[in-house]
Amino acid sequence: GDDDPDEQPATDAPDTTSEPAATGDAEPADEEPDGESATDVAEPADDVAEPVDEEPAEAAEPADVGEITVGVLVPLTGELGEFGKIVADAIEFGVGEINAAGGTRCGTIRTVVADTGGDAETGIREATNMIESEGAVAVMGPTSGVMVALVDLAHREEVVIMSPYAGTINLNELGGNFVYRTVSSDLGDGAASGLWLSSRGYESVAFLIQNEESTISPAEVARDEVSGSGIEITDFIVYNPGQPSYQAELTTVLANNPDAIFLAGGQESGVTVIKEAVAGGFEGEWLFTADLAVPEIFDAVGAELINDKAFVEFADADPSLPEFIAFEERYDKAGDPFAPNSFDMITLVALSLEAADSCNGAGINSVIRGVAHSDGAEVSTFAEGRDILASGGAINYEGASGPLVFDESGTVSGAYTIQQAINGEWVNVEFYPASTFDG
Amino acid sequence: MLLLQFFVSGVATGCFLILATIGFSLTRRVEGFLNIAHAELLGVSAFTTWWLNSHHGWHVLAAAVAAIAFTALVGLGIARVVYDPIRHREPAVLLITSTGVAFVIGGALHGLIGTGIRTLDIGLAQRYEAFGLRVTSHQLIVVGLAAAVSVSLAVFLNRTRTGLAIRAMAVNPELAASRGVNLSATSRATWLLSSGLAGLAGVMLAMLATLTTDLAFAQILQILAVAILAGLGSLYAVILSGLLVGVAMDVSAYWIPAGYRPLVAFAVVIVVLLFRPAGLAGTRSA
Amino acid sequence: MTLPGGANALNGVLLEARHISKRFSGLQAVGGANGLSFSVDRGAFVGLIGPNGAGKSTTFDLMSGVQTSDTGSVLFNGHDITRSSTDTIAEKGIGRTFQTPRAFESLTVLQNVVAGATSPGESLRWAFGRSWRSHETATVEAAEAILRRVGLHERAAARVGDLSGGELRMLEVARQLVRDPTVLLLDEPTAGVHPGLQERLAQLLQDLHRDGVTLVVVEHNLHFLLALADHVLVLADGELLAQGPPADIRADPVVIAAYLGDGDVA
Amino acid sequence: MLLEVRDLVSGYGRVTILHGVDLTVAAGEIVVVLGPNGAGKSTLMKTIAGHLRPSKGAVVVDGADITGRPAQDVAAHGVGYVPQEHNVFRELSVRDNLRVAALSSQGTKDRLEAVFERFPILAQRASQRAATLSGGERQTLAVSSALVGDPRVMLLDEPAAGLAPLFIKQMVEWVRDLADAGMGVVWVVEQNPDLILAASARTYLVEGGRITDEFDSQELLRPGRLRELLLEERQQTGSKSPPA
Amino acid sequence: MNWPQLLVTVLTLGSIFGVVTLSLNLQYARGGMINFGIVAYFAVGAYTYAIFTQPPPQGLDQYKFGFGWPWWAAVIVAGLAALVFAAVTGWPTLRLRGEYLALTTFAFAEVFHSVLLNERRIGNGTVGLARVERPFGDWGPIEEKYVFAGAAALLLVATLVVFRRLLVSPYGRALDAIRDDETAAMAAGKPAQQMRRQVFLISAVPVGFAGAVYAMFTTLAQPSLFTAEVTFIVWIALVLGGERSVYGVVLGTLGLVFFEEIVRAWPFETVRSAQIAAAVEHVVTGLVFIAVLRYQPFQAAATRLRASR
Ligand SMILES: Nc1ncnc2c1ncn2[C@@H]1O[C@H](COP(=O)(O)OP(=O)(O)OP(=O)(O)O)[C@@H](O)[C@H]1O
Ligand SMILES: Nc1ncnc2c1ncn2[C@@H]1O[C@H](COP(=O)(O)OP(=O)(O)OP(=O)(O)O)[C@@H](O)[C@H]1O
Ligand SMILES: [Mg+2]
Ligand SMILES: [Mg+2]
Repeated sequence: GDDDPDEQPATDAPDTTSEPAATGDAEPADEEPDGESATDVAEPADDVAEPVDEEPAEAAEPADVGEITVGVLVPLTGELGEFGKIVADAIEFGVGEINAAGGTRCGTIRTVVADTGGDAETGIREATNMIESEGAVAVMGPTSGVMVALVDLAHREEVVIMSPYAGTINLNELGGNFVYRTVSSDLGDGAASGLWLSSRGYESVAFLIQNEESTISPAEVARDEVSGSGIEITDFIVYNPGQPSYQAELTTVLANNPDAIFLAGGQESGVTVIKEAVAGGFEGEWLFTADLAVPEIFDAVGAELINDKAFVEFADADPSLPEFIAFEERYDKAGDPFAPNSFDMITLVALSLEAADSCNGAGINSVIRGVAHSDGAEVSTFAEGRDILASGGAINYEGASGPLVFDESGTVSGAYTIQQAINGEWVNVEFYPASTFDG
Repeated sequence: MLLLQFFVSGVATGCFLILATIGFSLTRRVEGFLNIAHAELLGVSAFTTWWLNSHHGWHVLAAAVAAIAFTALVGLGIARVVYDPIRHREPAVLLITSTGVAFVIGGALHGLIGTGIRTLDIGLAQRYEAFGLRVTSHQLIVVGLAAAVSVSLAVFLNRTRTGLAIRAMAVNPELAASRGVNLSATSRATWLLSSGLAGLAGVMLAMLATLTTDLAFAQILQILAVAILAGLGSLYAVILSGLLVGVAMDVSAYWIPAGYRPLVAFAVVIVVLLFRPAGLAGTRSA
Repeated sequence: MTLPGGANALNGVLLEARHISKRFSGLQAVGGANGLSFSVDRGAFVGLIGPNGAGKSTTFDLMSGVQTSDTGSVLFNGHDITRSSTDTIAEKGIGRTFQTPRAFESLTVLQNVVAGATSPGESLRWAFGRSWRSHETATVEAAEAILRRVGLHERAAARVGDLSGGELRMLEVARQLVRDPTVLLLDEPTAGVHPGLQERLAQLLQDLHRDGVTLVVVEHNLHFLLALADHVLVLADGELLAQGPPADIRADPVVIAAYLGDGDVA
Repeated sequence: MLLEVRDLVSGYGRVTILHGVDLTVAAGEIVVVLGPNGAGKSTLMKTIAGHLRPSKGAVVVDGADITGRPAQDVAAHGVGYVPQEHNVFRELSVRDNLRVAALSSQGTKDRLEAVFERFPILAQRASQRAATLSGGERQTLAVSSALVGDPRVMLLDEPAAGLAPLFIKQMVEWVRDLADAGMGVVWVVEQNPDLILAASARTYLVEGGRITDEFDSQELLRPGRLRELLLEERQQTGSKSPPA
Repeated sequence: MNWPQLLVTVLTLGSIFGVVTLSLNLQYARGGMINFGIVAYFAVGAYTYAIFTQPPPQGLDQYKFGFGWPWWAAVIVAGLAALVFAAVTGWPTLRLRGEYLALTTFAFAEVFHSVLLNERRIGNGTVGLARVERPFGDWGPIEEKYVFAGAAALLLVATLVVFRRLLVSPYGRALDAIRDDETAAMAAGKPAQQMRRQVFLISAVPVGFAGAVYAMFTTLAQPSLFTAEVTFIVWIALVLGGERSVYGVVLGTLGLVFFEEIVRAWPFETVRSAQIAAAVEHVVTGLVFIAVLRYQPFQAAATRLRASR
């Protein structure tokens, strides 16, 4: 008897797949991900962006609608709570600017904020709530695992989801339609790390990788890069976080005594590993990943242990960009990791609402690529963009985190910074602009 | 040699597990249920230590003693308010209630402490080398404490009046009362003791690890593994089983990827239980 | 189960223990040096007595599959059941009670007795159907009749947790009676049972005996047992100390020294 | 009076089992409690021992009113109790069972030695878990444990159930010795009453939650008297007598 | 508050988890087996469904198998896979008792989780399998989410009916006897081992189905969805509902999911308030558990429900 209920809708199933296609030609491509179709996605989407310029004034709804809701779905608890807060704060700042400038054509922006704790199921339930009950047209800020879980929901509900830090390579395939990110893929991180490790003249390097998608895949890229340049990889250890001590993981690393350790881990495990490695006699250099790129690390570890010897690699805005400098002047926490990316995210959404012909997710989705990148006028704030759009022009948003060009998977290519621990502070020592990895 | 080094770190891992589990096992034995909130008590103690040490500049020893005492009292208070009124109910009800308690403590800790990492204001561990093997002062402290706690608990339970009363109450509280055991005093002693042991383990956690509010609860799985392997309610077997799990986990890293360490812990549990269906201490036949 | 030969017909050996033994860490509970051997004739009423810790209950355990003999074998109807599981042995027709009553706590008194019987609805194949219902009605009737026989009919709907010590013991017996066993092993059926009820129990056992049920009864209450049994086995330290008709046993000086004391109890 | 029970009413939850029981025990006296199954004998013991709270009446030990006090207080007033069921600590060894019982008194070692001397079988089994004892061994341990605590009043609920005749004799002897030294004993008995009756002074008959009669125990020992009494009682309870 | 949405989520998730709780109830309350690794059977269902419906690997995929079967076939296979998994894990563990069984099953689940996490050829490791097929579409005027919720509820009702049928039969009584006292039950001719095994296997099947539906719901099969926390939640639901009654169990599960949803239904408009709410939510959840277990409202409700029938 268990199957009877399910059989009925079976006949309806094909409808589901064809239905979202109504919103954009891009959709069917998702159904047959056979490699080439990925490129198909980009073109129609770009096409969609163009007609927008022609009919900007044709507002489907009156401008005095009052409020338009966007969801902020970030981890406020759990391992990534720290980052979730940075993102949510930066979005809040962006919303403040937008509303101060009079809000969008669809009304002033209202945010609803929820904590995922990094949990995919919670993410789905909260997002559903935001969309169904609060009427959110976009959901911003999920971490990788949650983001992946939301892809289908985004398509079903025709709501845009965006993340400023979900680097997962999974999205390299899943993203592109309703799903965007203002950060580059993890693969770029790996490449940058690899480049840096290869350039230091080490003879041997050990890899200590926290058992997570977002750390393993870039680490594998880095490993290929490093071993490709003839450096010996003494260990490639994937460990589980949440342990009181990581002695077992460190045993062989310390025995092999490499010139450097590439540590791709969270703060909790990272700090313990660093302390235990140094206590265990390790005197070489370190390369950390984004999670450790915060000043608290110096307190937690003891600055003297890592001064001069430690480096950190993370996706970063180009600090020399005028847009970033301008942002930094307005927002005092602009230097926090992913703050510019988050600001860009909300600004893009707001501008897309201006450009679209309807005040919903489908509208945003149909224009966002064009807003982010076109032959139009370069703008870097909401107010500038809105004015140009209102006068019928096209815009090209240049974000605080970079120029923001979405590729077919809705991902931007990014730049990377290497910082060094000097006197208890992270100091820039190297910058890899996005162009570094083009070849 | 490398293998021996793994063994050394396994012993230290095991000793931490012993410390974390022994109080849990005591509660299981006397109160008859798996007190999931035990793990959160580790957190209470760890953060109390941190707060006194890093925030108020107490010496770490003083902070530790205060934290242990505080945790013992917290444990006792929870028992009075939450567990006592539902004592007569099935163990499953108490177990789930303790999960509720864990939520409350976890949420409160999170509310008070917030995200981010915390470390004690103590120096880096000292390193000692002998016969080509390396140990740190922290590892030695953990091992020493585990040994001391195990021995004194064994002596306490077997040689002292309170200890005997605790064991009697564990088996049959009604009869114990008729044999003159003061139930409320004994229960109080048990909670103070088991929570105090959680406190001690929490101090060790603070010493070894980088604290986050989730870290303490992350230990519950291994605590369960060790407790079950020992044979629930047996305290001596906890020592053996803690060492077994610790050594197996760490030594396994010699052959298989470290990511599989938790798997090893539980594989050991499965294998042992298949041969000894009531745990290492098991006297009950299937 | 009634035998054509009528009451007390001895049609040869029904249950036999051959050199069985059981050892618990360092203690030979049953069997002594050479293993314990004895046999029970079909339709017999055998008393099994002996000092505390002699191994009587353990012997029952070995015969009913609750524990497995270290050596030797147990034969029932000529079949080796030494290593059979408790439930298959029970299905073969050996019923037993436990010295400490073991009731099913979550069932009522009546359901406890009904659960003693085996219903076709207990197999997964039939459970979903309804064909077991008629059988069920019959079992419930049988169970009610048995409850009346052991004096528990008024408590049929009670939770077993509410029973007094003596009532529980009668329930233990009732649960086996509903199975119509060929052999019934009773472990101290009168312990804690009031003398009035003891007489009723004696009557019941006599009836069963007359119906041809083979009985093996462990008892310290010799008033009760020796009046009923037609053969007595005396166990001491796991070994057979003596056996014979009740009168001989009562007079046996060895038995008196090991078990009875002055002998005035019996 | 060492133990005085006045008009005791008690039961389980809303079910009242005892409907006003009066009973007294003097120092040095063994009183027997007889009655059919389910009459409320165990309920009476449990209530005196503090495992059940009476809804009415009083329990007085040596002048101290202990009505409704928890079991541990009752024990502290010198009342020892051997329940009918669950009367040993199953998971503890025989020796630890006895040690717990001796907790509240001095000279544990000597007391244990005395028990082991009286019942060598317990000495043999000293480190065996109580759960694995034979039925009779367990009863022996239960009674021994209660006696080790040196109580002034002893409540024994069917202590001889499952005991071999030889053991019953030893146990009666021991209890008699202690009673002679001033202990008061309430002994609930069903099976084999003769031995205990011989050692006791008075017998209470409990039926339907009331004391329906009181006898001189020696009188009950007259051949046939007990049987007469029980038959009479059976007619009272109205059960069908089995066909002879 | 958007009640239809709230109810639809409660119905969908409540039904999915309700099936799992019911199966646990059968295993525990009737079979006397504490399965603390129930999440593994759930995960087996979800992964099986994902693997059997997904296309063969390509691009960055690390998984090795993808069969592209129709969804209904994959659901059936998910149930079977859970059955097989139960047979494999039950074979060595079922002779254990009580909490030992609990922890061995728990250990199995952890081992399984660890394998999913580290063995990337099964389901892409930590990444998991995304965009799992969600078969239902709008059904006439009825929106897809209602159809989906209805399907989930149907699975729950079907499970309930089948289990109840089993439990009111003598089979159920024999199970009770075995749980109460295995030795005594065997002495009454009950094949305890065999029946326990049967119950363990039977109850795994709906869990497999529920896992498949859950994979559809989340469109994801990822290790992080199948942590011990799921086991805890289901157990909490079971105990909240009062583990002796099937209605209580269902009510408990629905109540728990409802509670989880209702605390989320309040929109927080600022980061600060959301942050406070996140911490408070844990505390409140914990307090509610404690209170519910103390006063047992679901159990009482279930008793009334039964009495009124
Ligand atoms: N699991 C066990 N471990 C150790 N010893 C045991 C175990 N089970 C039984 N014994 C011992 O085996 C002996 C025989 O026990 P059994 O129960 O068969 O005696 P019994 O003849 O029935 O005595 P009683 O008349 O007192 O019931 C006892 O001395 C008992 O202590
Ligand atoms: N826990 C309980 N809850 C409810 N009723 C109970 C409980 N225990 C006993 N009873 C009932 O109380 C009555 C008296 O029981 P009690 O145990 O006092 O009898 P008893 O005289 O000791 O009998 P026995 O000689 O069989 O031990 C009986 O009818 C019994 O069913
Ligand atoms: Mg016996
Ligand atoms: Mg009684």
